[in-house]
Amino acid sequence: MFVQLLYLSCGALLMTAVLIVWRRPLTAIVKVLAVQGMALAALAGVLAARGHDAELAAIAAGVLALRGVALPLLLRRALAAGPAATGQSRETRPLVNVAASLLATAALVLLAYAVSGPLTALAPSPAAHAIPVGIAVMLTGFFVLVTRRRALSQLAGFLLMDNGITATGFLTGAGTGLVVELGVSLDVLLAVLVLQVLTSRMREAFGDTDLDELRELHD
Amino acid sequence: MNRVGIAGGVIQVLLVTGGAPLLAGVMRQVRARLEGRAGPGVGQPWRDLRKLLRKEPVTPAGTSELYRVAPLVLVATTAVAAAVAPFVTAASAIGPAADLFAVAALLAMGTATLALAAIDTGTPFGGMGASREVTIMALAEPTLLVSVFALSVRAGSTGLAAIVGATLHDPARVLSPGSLLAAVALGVVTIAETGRLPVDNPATHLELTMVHEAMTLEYAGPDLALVELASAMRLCVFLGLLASLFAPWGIAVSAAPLALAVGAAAFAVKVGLLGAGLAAAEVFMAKLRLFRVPELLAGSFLLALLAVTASWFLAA
Amino acid sequence: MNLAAYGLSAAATIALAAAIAALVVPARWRPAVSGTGTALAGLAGLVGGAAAAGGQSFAVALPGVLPLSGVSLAADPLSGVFMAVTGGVAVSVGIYAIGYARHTGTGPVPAAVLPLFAASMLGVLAAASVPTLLACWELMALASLLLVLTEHRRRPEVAEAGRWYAVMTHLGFACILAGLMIFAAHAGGDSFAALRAGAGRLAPAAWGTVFVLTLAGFGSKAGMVPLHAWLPRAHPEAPSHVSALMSAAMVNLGVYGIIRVDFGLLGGGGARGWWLLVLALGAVSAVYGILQAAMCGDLKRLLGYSTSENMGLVLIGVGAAGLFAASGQRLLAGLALAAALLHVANHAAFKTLLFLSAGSVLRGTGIRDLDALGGLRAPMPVTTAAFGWGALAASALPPGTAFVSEWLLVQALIHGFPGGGTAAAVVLPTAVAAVALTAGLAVATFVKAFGIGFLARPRSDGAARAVESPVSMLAGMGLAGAACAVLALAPGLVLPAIARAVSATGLAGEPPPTGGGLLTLRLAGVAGAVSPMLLTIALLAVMLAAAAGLRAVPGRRARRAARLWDCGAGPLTARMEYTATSFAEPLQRVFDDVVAPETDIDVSHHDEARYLVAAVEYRSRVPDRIEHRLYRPVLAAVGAWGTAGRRLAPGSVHRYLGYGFCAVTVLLIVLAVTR
Amino acid sequence: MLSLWRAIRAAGRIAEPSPPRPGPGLAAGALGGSVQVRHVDAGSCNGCEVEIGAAFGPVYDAERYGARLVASPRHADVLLVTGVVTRNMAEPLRRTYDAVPAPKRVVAVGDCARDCGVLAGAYGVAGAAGDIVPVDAGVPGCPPRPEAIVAALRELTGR
Repeated sequence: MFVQLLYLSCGALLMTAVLIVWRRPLTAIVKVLAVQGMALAALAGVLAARGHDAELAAIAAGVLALRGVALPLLLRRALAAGPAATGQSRETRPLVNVAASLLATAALVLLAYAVSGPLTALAPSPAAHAIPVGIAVMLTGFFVLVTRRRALSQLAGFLLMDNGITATGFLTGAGTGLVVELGVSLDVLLAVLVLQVLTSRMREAFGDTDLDELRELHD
Repeated sequence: MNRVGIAGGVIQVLLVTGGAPLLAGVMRQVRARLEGRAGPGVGQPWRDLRKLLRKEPVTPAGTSELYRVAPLVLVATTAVAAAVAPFVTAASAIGPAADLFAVAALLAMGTATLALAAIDTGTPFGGMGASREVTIMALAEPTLLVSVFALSVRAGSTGLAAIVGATLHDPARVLSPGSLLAAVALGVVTIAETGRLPVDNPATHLELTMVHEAMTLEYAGPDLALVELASAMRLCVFLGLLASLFAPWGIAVSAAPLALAVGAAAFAVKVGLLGAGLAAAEVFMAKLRLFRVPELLAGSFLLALLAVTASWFLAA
Repeated sequence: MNLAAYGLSAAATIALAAAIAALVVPARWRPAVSGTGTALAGLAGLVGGAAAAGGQSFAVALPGVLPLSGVSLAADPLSGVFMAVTGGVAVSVGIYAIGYARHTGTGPVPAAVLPLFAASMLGVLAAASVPTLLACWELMALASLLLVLTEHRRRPEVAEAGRWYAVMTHLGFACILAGLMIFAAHAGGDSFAALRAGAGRLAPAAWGTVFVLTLAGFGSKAGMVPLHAWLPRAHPEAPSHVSALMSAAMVNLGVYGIIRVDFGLLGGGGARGWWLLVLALGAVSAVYGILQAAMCGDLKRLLGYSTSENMGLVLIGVGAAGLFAASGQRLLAGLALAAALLHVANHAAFKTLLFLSAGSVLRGTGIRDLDALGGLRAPMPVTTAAFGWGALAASALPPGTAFVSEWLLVQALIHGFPGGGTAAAVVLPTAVAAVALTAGLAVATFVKAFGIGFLARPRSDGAARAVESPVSMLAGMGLAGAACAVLALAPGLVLPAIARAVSATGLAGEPPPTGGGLLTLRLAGVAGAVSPMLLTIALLAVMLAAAAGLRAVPGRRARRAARLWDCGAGPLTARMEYTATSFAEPLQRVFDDVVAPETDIDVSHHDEARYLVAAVEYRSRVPDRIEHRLYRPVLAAVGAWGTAGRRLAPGSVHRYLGYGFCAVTVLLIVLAVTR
Repeated sequence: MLSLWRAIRAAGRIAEPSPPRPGPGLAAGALGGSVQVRHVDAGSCNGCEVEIGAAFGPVYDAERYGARLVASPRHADVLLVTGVVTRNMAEPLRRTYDAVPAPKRVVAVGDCARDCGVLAGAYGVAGAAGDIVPVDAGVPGCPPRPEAIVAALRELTGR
């Protein structure tokens, strides 16, 4: 039962990662990020309930509050203030076209499965078997971070990566300490706020947040 | 090849043939209601078919026998697929004659035949529809087979009966990530292969946006009736496969008349619900540009691949 | 001497006799003599091969026939299967050649070489020692080269294709030679028995070298990407019956070599990585080949690429078999190998049929370009039916032949999944996806080839003036078509022989991997069954029932002929039809990044105002990208070396003598040092 | 998504209650409650097109009586002809009529199609629809009201 719930939340993590690569509208990406935060919280919660681990439960609550609710809300506001207002509410032309990046994601997932054998072998437990999921989400996030143009979808990639790392931490059983968790989440928070300010300023300046056009700021 | 199989197979073919137009009627009715219209009623597709059967068949100049036989082939492939698939009973009618791959290949066979017939007319629209339909089918094939792969990993066989039996034996399996991902992937394939929104708009009148419709522009009378019946049956078969593979409850395991009746009723209810849901979802969708369709299929392929790997690494 | 031996010796004698006869008889009789000889030789080979596949094996050593080491021949079920396939192809090709050559006219040399080509292929299969194998291989290569060059006087592009073919095939020969020599040197003996015995003594490094060299050599003959470049060039330019013989029989020998040497003699062991390489190359060949075929507008070039695709599928099977054998799953290894062998037989049957009917189209219309064909069903009904049946067989749809073998292949891949560990869990799904994409694209390709090429209305005068071919050609196609039907509906007939061949490699599962009688194909050990025959019967039954139902409708009306619906405007002309290019356009867009099509648009303006467009010219072609990216640089480098080397030869005799002197002295010094 | 759903909920059923069914009509027997319609604009001012569009729209919802617009005359039982038949459209109209499989009916929608209306005798006019193809029924009006078009269609479907 526990195992099934655990794996279901892992499946949700994977699914949401795929959707972030797949969908173009930034609002949809933000929604998916919220769902992924909840899935991550569920993962932590299941592990906590299984190990009767109070600290982990607290972390789960924190994850839910931060990644499931707070960050998405902030992102939505950044979106409403920034791109959406100027009508760039879609990831129009990523560096790698969407179909190709989906196939690349497939390759990344296979890679994750291939490399995480040793990690799983360390402590073969149901949770350890799901480690590849965490790594796959992380790699996917990295890929999104690299190949997207819009500042906000790049932030989405960063969050994806972060979720992947956290999930891997939970699954290895090492567990990211409460402090670490809070720290990471907080600097993500900071990043979002900075982005929000930046986008609004940039919109006033250029009316666009296409990062390629920032190159012109050199000279 | 046993009594259950024979009885079930016959019932399934009759059920799909008779029920498919009703399914289409239900879907149109749901759509009409959501658009604030009254709708022609569930029986309308049957009225259309009855009328078409009485109209005069037309042979356009310069078409060959293939053009006349194609509707028959289309209906035959779909009907045989309906006979071997585990809809009412898990025991297939023609013994171990076909598994999930055979079903997929049969449906592809129907598509290819209709495409050839469309090319045979020599009209530009026919060629256009054929080219698009075949392209979409070719791109949907990997998703289809890989998600079949994912399902068969759980059952240890690609036999339909085996897969359904395994799920019946251990219902919790349906809630494993592998099976859920496979379900989504197969859902996308169903939409692509049966020409529903957002891949193709079954109600369009613009030739330039057509995929399936463009291939049938020359058919009239009984030929057209067969083509439309076949495409309705095709949708019914795909939805039925989804239903039986992921919610196989109610499928008869014995030849008792009661069990078969229950199986038939369960099948009708499941497919009806799926169809209504699909029609309702279509109201919220717009058609994709033809060259966005590959993105959709690539995504579904990724999901299918995830399903396979998940069913291996996350074997609950 | 048993039936197999008799068959082979008969084949050799008939071929020689026919070759000599074809040289001496008057030109009027030449086609008949050469064709009949080929057919009879093929028949003998078929009988002998069937006997060998049936379990009669033999081995003879004829010392003194060849200098240094004599000729040693043998036949076991494995070579028997391939012999039967080769013979069968030769039979229908020979019969077809009678009419075809009479149409095109044939010189004495090609007529004499045709039967020798068939015999040399049988010789390769019967070879039981390295020298014999190499000798027959070279003979086969030369024979096929001569046949490719048949029409080089009429068409210059033939000469270029021949050049490509000559270079590639001899590079391949060099690889095989080097590989087998290294193998023999380490194993201490050049007979296959000695090689098999000595395979254990090979160091991993040597093992790998031999594996890679032989894989490259045999793979290039099998049209394996990236060594396929000769195939889509040579096949279209050769006369069609020669294309059929090459594409349906000769490429199989590449697969035979890989199975025989790398599987049987090298003992298949070694690291799984090597077999992963084979599987990956197979997958790439399959997808790339069918992709190029789908874009291709030249009927015979399309078939050539499709050969590359099918050999890719076979290599996927071989690679999977090696993978399973290396990880101890003998039963599945047997299954995968059986799938590969069955696909070899199926491909031979339908590719013969397709190439022969393509040749019949070429004869009737003089056109290979699909864009200019069309509307052939009325003037050439039999050819159209033949090509249609072949296209159905090639596109892996029931009741086609390829469906059965690809079904077996996928079954093997799927059932290897659970036991294979992480590597299998990553590789096998990808392989299944590759097979699936190949199957889907194959459907698109052959719908295009058959629909655009044969149906609709003629798009050129040549197509409009098409005439049906003579009886002998149709008979050749008929035989191939019948073979397709048998293989498609009753694969149970050939599976026992294939099972014997599989166990003859000494690797795969001892129990026959498949069973279930003629009708049903039931896998032993793993659950899975399919029955093409029953499916076909059911299809026909439902079609008849539906037709009867239509007749029974009360108040039905008579069928009326009407003009095409042209939207009320003027009549539709042939220029409005979809062509092969426009049919493939969506796929070309989807795979834009893979195939990298070249398109250029010239817009010419009026002299008065450059706002008025006089004409827009659009050109688009799909080049073989691998050829561009891989071969052109190599060729350029070779050219540069050649020009550089010219400086060594200024034409002074003293310089040349000096080269010789330096060489000798250096050699002596080296000997002195190493001593 | 949600907003659309709310809109659907708010709108509810737009179609007006159907008037009483007409008596047995032209083709009720032959067509049996199902009429596929192909519309031919033979030279109209597009007033009738607007009304036809309204007739098949949610308010009048001709589809509830079994009538449906189709893309090809091969699929059609009924031709809706609008406008005077111009010279360039006379032959296409004939071809369209030939392309429809029997049994077939032709309905002239609007005064122009019935008797050339105000354009009678104008340059480039080949005549009314009835001069080119056999017309079975006409819908008067310039343009006719959607109710009239729906009533004519109901006579054909017999529902």
